[in-house]
Amino acid sequence: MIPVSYYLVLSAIVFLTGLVGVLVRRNIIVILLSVELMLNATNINFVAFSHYFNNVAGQVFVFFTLTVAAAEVAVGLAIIIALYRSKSSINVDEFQLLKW
Amino acid sequence: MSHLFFLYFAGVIVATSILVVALRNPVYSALSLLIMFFHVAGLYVTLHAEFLAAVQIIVYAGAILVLYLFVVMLLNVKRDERYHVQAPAAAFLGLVLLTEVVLLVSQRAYQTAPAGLPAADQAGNTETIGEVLYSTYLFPFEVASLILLVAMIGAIILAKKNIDEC
Amino acid sequence: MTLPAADILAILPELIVMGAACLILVLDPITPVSRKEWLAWIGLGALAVCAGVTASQMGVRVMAFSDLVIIDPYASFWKLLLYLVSGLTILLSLAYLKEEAMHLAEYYGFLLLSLVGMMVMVSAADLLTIYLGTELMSLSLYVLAGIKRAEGRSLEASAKYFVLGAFSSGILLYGISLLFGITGSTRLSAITAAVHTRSLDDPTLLLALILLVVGFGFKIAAVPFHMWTPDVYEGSPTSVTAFMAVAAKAASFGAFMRVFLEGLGGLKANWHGLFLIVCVATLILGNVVAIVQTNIKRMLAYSSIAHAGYALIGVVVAGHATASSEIRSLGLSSVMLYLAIYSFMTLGAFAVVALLRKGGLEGEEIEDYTGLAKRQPVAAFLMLVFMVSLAGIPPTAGFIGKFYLFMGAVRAGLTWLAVVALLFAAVSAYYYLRVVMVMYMREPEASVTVLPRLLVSPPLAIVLACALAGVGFFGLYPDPLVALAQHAILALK
Amino acid sequence: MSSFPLLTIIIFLPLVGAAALFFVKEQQARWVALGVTLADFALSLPLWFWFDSTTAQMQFTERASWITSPAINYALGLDGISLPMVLLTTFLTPFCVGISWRAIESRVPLFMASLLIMETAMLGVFAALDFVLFYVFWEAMLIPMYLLIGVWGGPNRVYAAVKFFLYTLVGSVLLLAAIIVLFFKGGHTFDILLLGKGEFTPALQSWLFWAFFAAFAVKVPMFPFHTWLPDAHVEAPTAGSVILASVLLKMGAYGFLRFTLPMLPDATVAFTPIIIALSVIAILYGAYMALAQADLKKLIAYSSVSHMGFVTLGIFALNTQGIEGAILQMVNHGITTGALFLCVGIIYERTHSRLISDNCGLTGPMPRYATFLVVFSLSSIGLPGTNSFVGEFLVLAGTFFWSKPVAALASLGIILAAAYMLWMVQRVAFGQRSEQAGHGTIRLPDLNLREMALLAPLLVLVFWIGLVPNQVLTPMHASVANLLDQLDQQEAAFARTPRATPDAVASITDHVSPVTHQP
Amino acid sequence: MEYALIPLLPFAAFLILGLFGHWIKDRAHFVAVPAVVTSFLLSMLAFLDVAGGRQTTMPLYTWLQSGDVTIALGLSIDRLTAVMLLLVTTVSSLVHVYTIGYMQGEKGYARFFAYIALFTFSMLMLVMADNFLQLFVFWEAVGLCSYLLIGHWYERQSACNAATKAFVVNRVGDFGFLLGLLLVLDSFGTLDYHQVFAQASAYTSDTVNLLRPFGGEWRVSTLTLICLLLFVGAIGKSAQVPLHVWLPDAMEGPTPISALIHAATMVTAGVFMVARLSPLYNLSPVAMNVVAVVGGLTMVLGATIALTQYDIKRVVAYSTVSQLGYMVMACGLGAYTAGMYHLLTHGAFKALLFLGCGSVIIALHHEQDMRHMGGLKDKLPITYWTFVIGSLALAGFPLTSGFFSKDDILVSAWSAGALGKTLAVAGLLTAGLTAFYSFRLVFVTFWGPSHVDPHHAGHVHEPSKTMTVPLIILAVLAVLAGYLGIPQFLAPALPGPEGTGGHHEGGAAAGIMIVATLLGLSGIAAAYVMYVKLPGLAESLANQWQGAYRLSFNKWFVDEAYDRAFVKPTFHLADRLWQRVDVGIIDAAVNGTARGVAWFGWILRLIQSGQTQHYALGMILGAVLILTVYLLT
Repeated sequence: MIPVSYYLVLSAIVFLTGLVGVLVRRNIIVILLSVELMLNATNINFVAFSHYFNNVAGQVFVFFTLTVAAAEVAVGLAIIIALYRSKSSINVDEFQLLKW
Repeated sequence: MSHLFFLYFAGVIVATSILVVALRNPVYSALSLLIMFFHVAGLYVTLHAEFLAAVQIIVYAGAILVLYLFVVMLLNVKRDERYHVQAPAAAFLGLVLLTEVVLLVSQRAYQTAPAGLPAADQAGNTETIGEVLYSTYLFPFEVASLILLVAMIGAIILAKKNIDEC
Repeated sequence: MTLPAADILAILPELIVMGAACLILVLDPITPVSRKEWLAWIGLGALAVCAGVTASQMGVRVMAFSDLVIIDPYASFWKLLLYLVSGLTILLSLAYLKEEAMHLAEYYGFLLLSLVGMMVMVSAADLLTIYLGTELMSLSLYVLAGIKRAEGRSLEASAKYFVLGAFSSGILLYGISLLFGITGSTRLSAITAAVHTRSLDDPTLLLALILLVVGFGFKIAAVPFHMWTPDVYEGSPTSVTAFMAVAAKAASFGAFMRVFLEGLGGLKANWHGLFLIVCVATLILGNVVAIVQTNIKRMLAYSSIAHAGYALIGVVVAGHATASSEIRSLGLSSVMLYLAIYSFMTLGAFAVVALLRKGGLEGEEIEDYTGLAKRQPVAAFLMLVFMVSLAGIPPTAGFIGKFYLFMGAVRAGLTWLAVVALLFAAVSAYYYLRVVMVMYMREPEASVTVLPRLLVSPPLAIVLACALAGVGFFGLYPDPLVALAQHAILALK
Repeated sequence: MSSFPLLTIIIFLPLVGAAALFFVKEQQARWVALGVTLADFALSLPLWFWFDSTTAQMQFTERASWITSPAINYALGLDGISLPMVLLTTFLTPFCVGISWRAIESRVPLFMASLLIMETAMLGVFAALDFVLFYVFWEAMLIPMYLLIGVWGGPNRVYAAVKFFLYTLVGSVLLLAAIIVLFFKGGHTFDILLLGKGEFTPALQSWLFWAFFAAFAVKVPMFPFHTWLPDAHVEAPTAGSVILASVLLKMGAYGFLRFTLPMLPDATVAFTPIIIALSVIAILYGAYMALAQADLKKLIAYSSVSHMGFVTLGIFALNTQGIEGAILQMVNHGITTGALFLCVGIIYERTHSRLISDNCGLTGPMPRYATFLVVFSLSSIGLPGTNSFVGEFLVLAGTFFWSKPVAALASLGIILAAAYMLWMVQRVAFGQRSEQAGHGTIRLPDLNLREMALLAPLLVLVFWIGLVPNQVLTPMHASVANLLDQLDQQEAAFARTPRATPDAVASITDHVSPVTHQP
Repeated sequence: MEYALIPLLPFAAFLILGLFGHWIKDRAHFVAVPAVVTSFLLSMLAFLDVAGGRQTTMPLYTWLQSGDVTIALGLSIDRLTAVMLLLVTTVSSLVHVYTIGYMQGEKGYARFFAYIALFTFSMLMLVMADNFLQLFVFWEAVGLCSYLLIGHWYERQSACNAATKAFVVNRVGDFGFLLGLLLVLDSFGTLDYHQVFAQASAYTSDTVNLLRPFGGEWRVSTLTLICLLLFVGAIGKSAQVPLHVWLPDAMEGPTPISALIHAATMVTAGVFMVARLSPLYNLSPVAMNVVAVVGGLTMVLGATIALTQYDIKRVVAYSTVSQLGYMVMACGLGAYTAGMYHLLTHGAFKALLFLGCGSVIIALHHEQDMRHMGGLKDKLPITYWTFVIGSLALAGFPLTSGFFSKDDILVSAWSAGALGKTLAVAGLLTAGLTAFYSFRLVFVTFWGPSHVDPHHAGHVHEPSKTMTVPLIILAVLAVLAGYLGIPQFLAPALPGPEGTGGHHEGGAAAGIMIVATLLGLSGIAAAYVMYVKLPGLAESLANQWQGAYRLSFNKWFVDEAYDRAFVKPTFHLADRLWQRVDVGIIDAAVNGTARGVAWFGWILRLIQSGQTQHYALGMILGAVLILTVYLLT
């Protein structure tokens, strides 16, 4: 029996990797990939807890998270395409019309 | 045995997730994410969440990532030459946060909480979840459907070339 | 699988709005461009029906859908407010979209779907529901923010909002997962019970708490999680900005207070100090940076940050460690009152901004308002009233809102907080009055053509009239609103 | 009569008038405003005649619930302290309309509406018996005043308007905090009369005192919170200056009388020396400032600082003469300084300059004008026979009973007042006009009928109060006595300066000899 | 009750002229003169009444009532008042008549009459006051009239300056008066003369601790303080050292005004006040001594300055200062009757001298410099002779009124202790100087060769009857006033302090009379020698005693000293305070705060870089900070 903390540490590492990824990558697609990392980390948590509580609620949550992630990706990629059309770039740090 | 599995999956997951962030080429990032998804699915199997493992592969690997790759290809994105200027600060913060989070989450022994729902481990994980989704979680399920609706139409609206086309 | 009628009845408003949204989306392709406006009226009709339903639910407190949804006066209060705000936003959009030559019936569909998300948020009794509601709201808003695709700023706003929104929801979700791990449930009631038995310095609980603060802080635009606000508010279409500034903020506050005061109420002692600091930081930053803004939407964005700071005073009061039930109810009701009043005045202000929008950038830079009082006396006067109200000067409703907040602060022994807030209210007067100054005290440039009469469409007139009436009426006679808010929080334990 | 809402009608009639102004044309706006203000004045006259000066009770009271939770009432009433202020307000507003007849040419309805809203707010401040209601009126006048200064003011008007607004707003936000604290500490009520009976610990009183002080001192304005005043006065249109000087400044002093003294007796007594010191500084400092000014309005503005110093001095002398003198001085300052601003406005209409150097030797071309100017200036320096003398005398008497050296210092202000005022008069009214180059082209017709009608009533009042001050003083007696009683009853911890009652004389002039005297 | 008309008639005249002067214009004297003359007649009645032993008090109305302070206005006529009424109405009537001629054709004719009518009213009210406050009110009111009348020719810059100066200097005096009055109110609880006097003796040992509110201890006798403070008022009004500077400048006003206000009536108000309050002064030896010394100083100083002035009116003005010094000194030495006596006689002859000056000035078309006169005695005989009579009276020539009154003062002084003797000697010497300068005036103006501007020289002629008749009447009075028994009339009303007054040492009295006469005569002789016989002598003497001459000619540099010590520093300070404190500190702090907030805003605004990832970093930074803080605490 693997202790829950193992999963938690794993998910924490993945989560923070994703988080750092959002902060350091300029390519908006990779940023979205990093967000996926964060969501996956969350999912690992839920599933692990669900397993250890021996209750299905966590798994259900993951199911919904997956759904939301899919939806986010759809919208996000649509925005990216639209942006690329108008600015020919998907580097986030080049979107600076709005500032100050 | 279970430890071995865990260590394998965990190792690959960590490694691939770092690669996702570290690799300069978005395509490679996406591909390492794909590997990571598979291993997460494997982890789910070890945790007796077979349904989720399947969904993980079908939805994430099968749909989401393909979408990503599609867009990457579509936009013909070049190699990302450099990280964002704030990368060192972000990395430092990430490390600090990591230390703190790991400290916090590992300090605590997690006990089994009283379960009000069907046990997850029993045979037929998929049926259980399905039943719960259509009874207890009916309402969120409906909301999720709306979210998908929004995503669908929203994506169309945002991505289509000319608004007045349809 | 059976669906109890009671459950359906409980979420009837959500269903109606959803139905209306779907109807609009379905009818959209088959409606000729010239008649797309009609679809908006479907939404308005739905809202009117919902208002009736929710009003009839005002007295009840029921749990539905296996305790995932709660219908109580607290939720009903927010819902009523949201209907009103959404209704006014739809009216505002009718005028605005026409001006922008955007004939998009989907727009109204998304508005209504977003509203469903908000409604789910405020009547959620489970973190899962809250999360889904938030996502529904946010996703719709991402789309709405970018709906003016022709304009780079709109898309950029959308992208920024989306990236940061996804990021923050990831953080929020991680917090929820940890909370789930600690309490074994995502039900607020279960969390309440579990938290009460936990020691206050449980490390993971602390982490979960802070991650939740980040997630919700982002939604309500509290410092330091506010930074998306100015950019997004500036870039989004004005009607969407108004909707975000008002409805999204109200719904977020509704959910936020339910989570923290009800679910995590046992940890008051832990988060009270945190919110105090966030509250003061928000007050200061919002007000101070607003001073140097030149774009009115951006200025209003900072103002909305500042107002979130004011509203947080009520949260701090309600969460005060030694708060008796009286203080708690004072704090809560004052937040609700404040956000209701804030909705009127902010919507009003955005409506004026929309009113003056005449293609290009006009109506967005504060300089564009130069001499408005001569060109458009009525518009200038309306703006004057809204600005004065935002500054919290009697006899407008803005004063009443602040007054109740400060009452709470003083009652909770946080007189210094009230004083700080008041001083920054004085600072805020500077930038609100700058708008008045530009409108009234500068001569219009000769090159600007004097418009014959105010070209105000009937829907916009209704919006302005409602906002003005709200600001004026509740400034002079806030009793009904106060009573409603106080009634609403009786149900909240 | 008690059922007839006379006060409400008086207070809100101008507001109704302001609303009506949105529907009339430019020229009509003037007449409507004049009619409304005159009607309001006419309505307020019965207050004077029906006022029962034998009692300290609030009169013409009205009370209705406004907000239930917390209980905030729409409560109005007048006593001997507020009655003169209300009448002063209703009396002076028509003059503001009158002086703006020609001076204001753009956006007349808005201007008149602002004036009328100001009137409503000012009257409300003086009549409110509920602290929140008071505060609402108190703040409500910021916006119209802001507009008055900022829209129709001089070249630097925006700066002045913003300065006025922020200065007074910052002051009054602390007042709001104090009001709320009072509510919770004073038995959950905003009723001014009840709060006046409440007892608060000395420590709390100290805090509240300074919070009140911030609001009232800025409004008065007391040194060193006065710098908004010269700017506001200089830039404001004449009507704005008149309102500002005549009524707005009084609200600070009124606040001290209505709130600080009865509610915070201990703190009042404890901090009296500080306030007195600030008052004396204001008197002398304001006078010095006035000496240094080259701008007529600035000079009068600084003289206001000096004169209002007398008012606060009198209030904090904490005896009958001081307080009655202060109230009377408030009225006097309203009339006299108002009149002086009218005078400046009249000349500004002709020469378009407020500089003393541009307005020399006016007696030649405008003898009537010069006469008025001289008389009002003399009133301003407190010449006996004019109104200000009575006020200043009573204030100084009251101060003298409190402390002789302080009174002596304050009296120096009278010398300085003579210096700056007469020097101004000498330059403006006297001297030879033709010596000034480049003024030949400006026509200087003497006062026309309208301007005469504006100044003459004020002139009459100057002498009426100066010669029969008792008529104005009598209504105050009971209220002031009551106010001092309240101070006496509540304040116990501090050794107080006895008042100049025949018995108290003994303790002021220390008897060395055993001889006692019976007057 | 009809005596209320005495002041009210001039007041009515003022009102009529003030309101309708625009229409009345040149007919103004038809309003003013009858009013004042009637007033004069009523004063005669009143005088006779009082002489018959009847004192009148007429309460008018309660002016002011606040707390325990009640002040009623009233009129009271006693012996002191009666003679003052007579003096005021007499001189006023004559001046009114004189004015008709003097101001003929002037632009402000009606205005001028209005002002002097107002002045007459105020002065009458002042002398009839029955309480301190009323005294003070009209004390200031006469000051106002003086201000208005000095500035009558408002287009003349010097006149305006003089008017302002007069008012402000008087204000300095009134400042003391007001404080004294407040101290009376504070100590006695009333301002009524009779009540105060009745209680006064009970207060002799009362003290005031001036430092009480500051925790210190500085005890001063209450009565002394009262008397001294009130005397500050007298110093201002009666042009005593050091506040005498306004009076000579006041000569910028029309000459009738100089006669009425700045010679006969208003400036004597200080003397009147001290006499009126003699029951108080008698109780305070210290105050008395101060009064006497100030009077003595003024007496000498005025005379020394008058020696060298060239402006005809200024000479007379400084002589007035000097003579006022005599009166004040007399009062200070307890010889109130002597002081009042001299006041009355001085009123007559000084008014005469001023009016005489006036007619010279008018004849020479507003020429006031003595150096441009001379040889006028044949062209202006009436003026000349009346002027000589006035000068004789001023010089104390035997058998003129001035002789009696001055002598009375000197004799009283001699009998008033050591201080009195010192002052008496000074008084004697001053008498010599007085004789010298008054006849210097006569000789330079009327004798010798003519230095008159040739433009006007041809048509210099005696002015109209309205001007000469008053001169003649006053000349008669200047002689006769000494025989009216005024001291005897006043004596019962003005008892000196115990131990002084009343008992003149017969021998000494005679001696002083002789010495004074001799000094006077030698002064006249010296003037004759220097200005008629040896015209160059004056100049050579002046060169020889250059220091003294300059001191005298430049009025002891008092004006310059004030300018340096008070006026310039005040304006300088005002300007500095304004620039440095108001603008430099207070306003700078206010604006600085505003700018600071805006600057803060600019800085914070820069954080909003527009970079999405910065925002995300900000969020995380916030979270890390919060977390760290929680972990550390």
